[in-house]
Amino acid sequence: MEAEEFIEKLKELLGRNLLEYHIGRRNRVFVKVKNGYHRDVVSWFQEMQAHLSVISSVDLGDELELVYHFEIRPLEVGLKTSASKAKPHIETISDIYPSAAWYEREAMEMMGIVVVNHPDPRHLFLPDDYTEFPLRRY
Amino acid sequence: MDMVVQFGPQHLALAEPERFKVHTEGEKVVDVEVAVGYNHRGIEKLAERKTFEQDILLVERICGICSMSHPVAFTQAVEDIAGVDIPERANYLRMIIAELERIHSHLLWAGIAAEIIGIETLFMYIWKDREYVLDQLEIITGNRNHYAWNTIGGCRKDITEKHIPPLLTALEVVERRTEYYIDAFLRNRTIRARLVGTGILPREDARKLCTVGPTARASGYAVDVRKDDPHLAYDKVDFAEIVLGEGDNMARAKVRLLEILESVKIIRQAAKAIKGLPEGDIAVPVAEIPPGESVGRYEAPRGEVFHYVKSNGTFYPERVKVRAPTYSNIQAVPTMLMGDTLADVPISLASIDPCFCCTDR
Amino acid sequence: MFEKVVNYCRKKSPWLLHVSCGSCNNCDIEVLAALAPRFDVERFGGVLKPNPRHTDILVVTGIMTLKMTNVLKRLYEQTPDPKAVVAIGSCAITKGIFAETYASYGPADAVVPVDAYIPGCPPRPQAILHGVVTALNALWGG
Amino acid sequence: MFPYRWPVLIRVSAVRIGDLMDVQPFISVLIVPGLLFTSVMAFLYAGMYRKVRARMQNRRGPPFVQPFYDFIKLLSKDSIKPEKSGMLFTWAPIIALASVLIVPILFPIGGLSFAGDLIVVIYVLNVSAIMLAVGGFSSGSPFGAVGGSREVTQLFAYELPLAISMVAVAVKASSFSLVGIAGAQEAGGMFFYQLPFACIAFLSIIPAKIGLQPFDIPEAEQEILGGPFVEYSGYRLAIFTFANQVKYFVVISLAVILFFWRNWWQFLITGFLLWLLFIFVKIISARVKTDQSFVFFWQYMGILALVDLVRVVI
Repeated sequence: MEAEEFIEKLKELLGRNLLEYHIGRRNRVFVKVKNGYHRDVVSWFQEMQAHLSVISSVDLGDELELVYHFEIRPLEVGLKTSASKAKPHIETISDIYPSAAWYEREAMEMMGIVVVNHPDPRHLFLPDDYTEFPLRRY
Repeated sequence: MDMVVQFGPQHLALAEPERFKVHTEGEKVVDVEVAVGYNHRGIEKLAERKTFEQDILLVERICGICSMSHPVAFTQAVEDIAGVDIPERANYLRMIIAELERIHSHLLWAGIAAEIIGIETLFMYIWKDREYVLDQLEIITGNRNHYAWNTIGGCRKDITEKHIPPLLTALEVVERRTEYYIDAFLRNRTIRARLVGTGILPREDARKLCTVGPTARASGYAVDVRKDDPHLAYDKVDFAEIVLGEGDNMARAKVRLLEILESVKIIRQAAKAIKGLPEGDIAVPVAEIPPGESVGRYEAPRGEVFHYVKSNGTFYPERVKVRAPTYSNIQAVPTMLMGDTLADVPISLASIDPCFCCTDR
Repeated sequence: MFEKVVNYCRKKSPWLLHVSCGSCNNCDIEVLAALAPRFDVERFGGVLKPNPRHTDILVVTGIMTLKMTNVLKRLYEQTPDPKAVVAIGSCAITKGIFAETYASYGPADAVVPVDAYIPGCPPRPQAILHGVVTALNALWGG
Repeated sequence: MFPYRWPVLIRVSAVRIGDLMDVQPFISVLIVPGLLFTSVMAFLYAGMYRKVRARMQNRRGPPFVQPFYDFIKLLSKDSIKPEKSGMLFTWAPIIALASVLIVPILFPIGGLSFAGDLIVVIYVLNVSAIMLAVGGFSSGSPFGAVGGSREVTQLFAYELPLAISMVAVAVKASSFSLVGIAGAQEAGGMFFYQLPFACIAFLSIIPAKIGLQPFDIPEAEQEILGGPFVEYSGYRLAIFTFANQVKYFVVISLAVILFFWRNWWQFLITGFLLWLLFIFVKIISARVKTDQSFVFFWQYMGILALVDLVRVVI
């Protein structure tokens, strides 16, 4: 499935909520989705047996962004959602992809994103009494 | 008697600190709790404070025994952002060192696995033969590990004509010895008694938990970045992707040992191809890095290394996200250990070839 | 005279415990390579022991990460006297390339008293052996 | 060391090596097959073990006298007694050492001997194995407890074939004393070709009894950090390791006496050769699990020993 075809499918699925997309070299695709709609995109990926590589968290200044990296055989998709720094709530996808639980725990402790109804939101890498969020830049 | 046995942060079987709380009834494992974070050095924060050039050396020190995989993934991501195509010879150079590192890393794992199930002699033999590969790496790159081989836009050093003959003789020795070790692992009755049938990871779980590398390939889930997303010069050399189905410890051992033979084949083809290319043009100067983001992927000995780099136009990266193969393989450990006895726990843990310093960054 | 004999025996049979506190596992693998046939540490009587009760020399690698520091302190207290600590690799000596990280309490000597430093990233197995042997001579050589 | 008033009821048997008036029991207890000779042989066996193992792994390996250095060094270290551990924590190694040192006194090379000393040997060797388990349990650490329970299960595993093969030899030599068995072999030729199955059964038990691969499950260093030895340090650990090293020598020479006896100097040589064989077996085999060792001993070795016992009785 080529990049353009993948974007068309996403447009029908999401319509206006597909904020922006960008096709890079060596079929890397980055797609920005409004917060809350990323769960149905992820369940569509799951039907296509996509491989979840990692979830990275980025600090955009006034917003905190989560990038879900999937590998759908020829494509390397980066699904992005973001939430404001004041109320950084993003839905969990660990019920669809069990291995996402750890990546979300890391995003929570490093960037301060609150993942809603996460199975066990403890610290992963940092000791439990570590309070600030080291990866925040601004 | 229900007991909690803790394979603590400091354990002979684990070269690095990681804590596994194993709940057992008698000697049968009931539940496993994994605690990571003992090796967390805050590399992602450091990466944002160093320039791209310095980051290559920092990223190389995420993991000592796969110290070629992180720089390759990182530089590929940055080269994608900068829109630079590195010269043909640089691709081959990186691939030769990468495959040499895969050989010494798989040999390292085979030795430690033999040590854990009790055969110390096999550990000594394997690590003696691993020194041949390390000598070649030292002759070519100057250091046994931490080769400082990459720069953005190509390589820093070159493999000249006089490096090739000793490299090929060393490969002969390694190939002959690996066949002997494959024979030893498959035919020795006591090794079979310990490895066959323990630590089973079914294919469905391997796919659901998104495991990578030999751990996934041994369970039948064919994931190999060299084939799926060809980088470096892997599409110009032919090699077999080894996928087995049993998913137990012996299958993982077989996958790694057979991959050594594949790597030897790859290096031979690359060494032949390098003779044709002009010596010297190994790097393309990269003036500045435009704002953008990209993903660098590379098939490390343990699995897929994943680098997500985001740049903001300056000479410092905005965000560097690193995901090491053990980060996803370690989540498959509880399903592997369920039902095994306490004696199988260390060998099953070691069978995913854990590299905790990569996991914790 | 008796003291000389005991010190000689201590020098001749150093039992090692390898503690990795947040290293990039290159120094750990070089410590294991020192056991391999090419740089055999058993020539000097050295054996890698599983727990602190049986050991005399603590081989420490890595920057002291947040979680691993009190583990190292406990291991140090569990080791019976007379004992020695050898810090291996530039991470254990000066935190090396991870100097400005937030996740470390400082190099090895900020946590446990260190007797010998072996610089290098990674130090070669010969350097590790040389460091351990000189530490032995300095402590119990006489 | 030994109580001066040795119990008078022991019948002093005929002396093989020269007649040494009535000081002979002290010599045989303290020097010849007794304490001094055994400890020297134990250190030699252990040193040989480490040197040959290293040589087989093409390493240089430690000097021959390395176990002596380790012993003195361990004695000089301070010994930590965990507060959770019981009183037996200190006595377990001492009893283990004492029980193992009794066996060589009964050896036919000039040692004491009385009617039923084969039974004493079986009993005493078991005491030292149980003391290892007791040491593990009393150390208060979960690894020690697991090591202790493994030691006990392994004891049950290899006890059956051991007892049967010894009884087969005793019935063949029609005497329950080591001197009697040795005498029978000197007269009628070595037992190992007359009782081949019992010999195989006995030789296969030895790695389990000593704690060598493939059956050194109790002291599995990688899995349970040294099993029963996990909390021991200082002089207590020195005594325990010395007891283990003496057990190497004792069990090997017991095998030589029961099956390969001709005369006393051949006894020493065969002991070393047999020890080389076991070091080789240790080197090429991995450590099996408890249930696998149980199956191995009860099914295969038990039946072999039984076959020979039946053959001898009929």
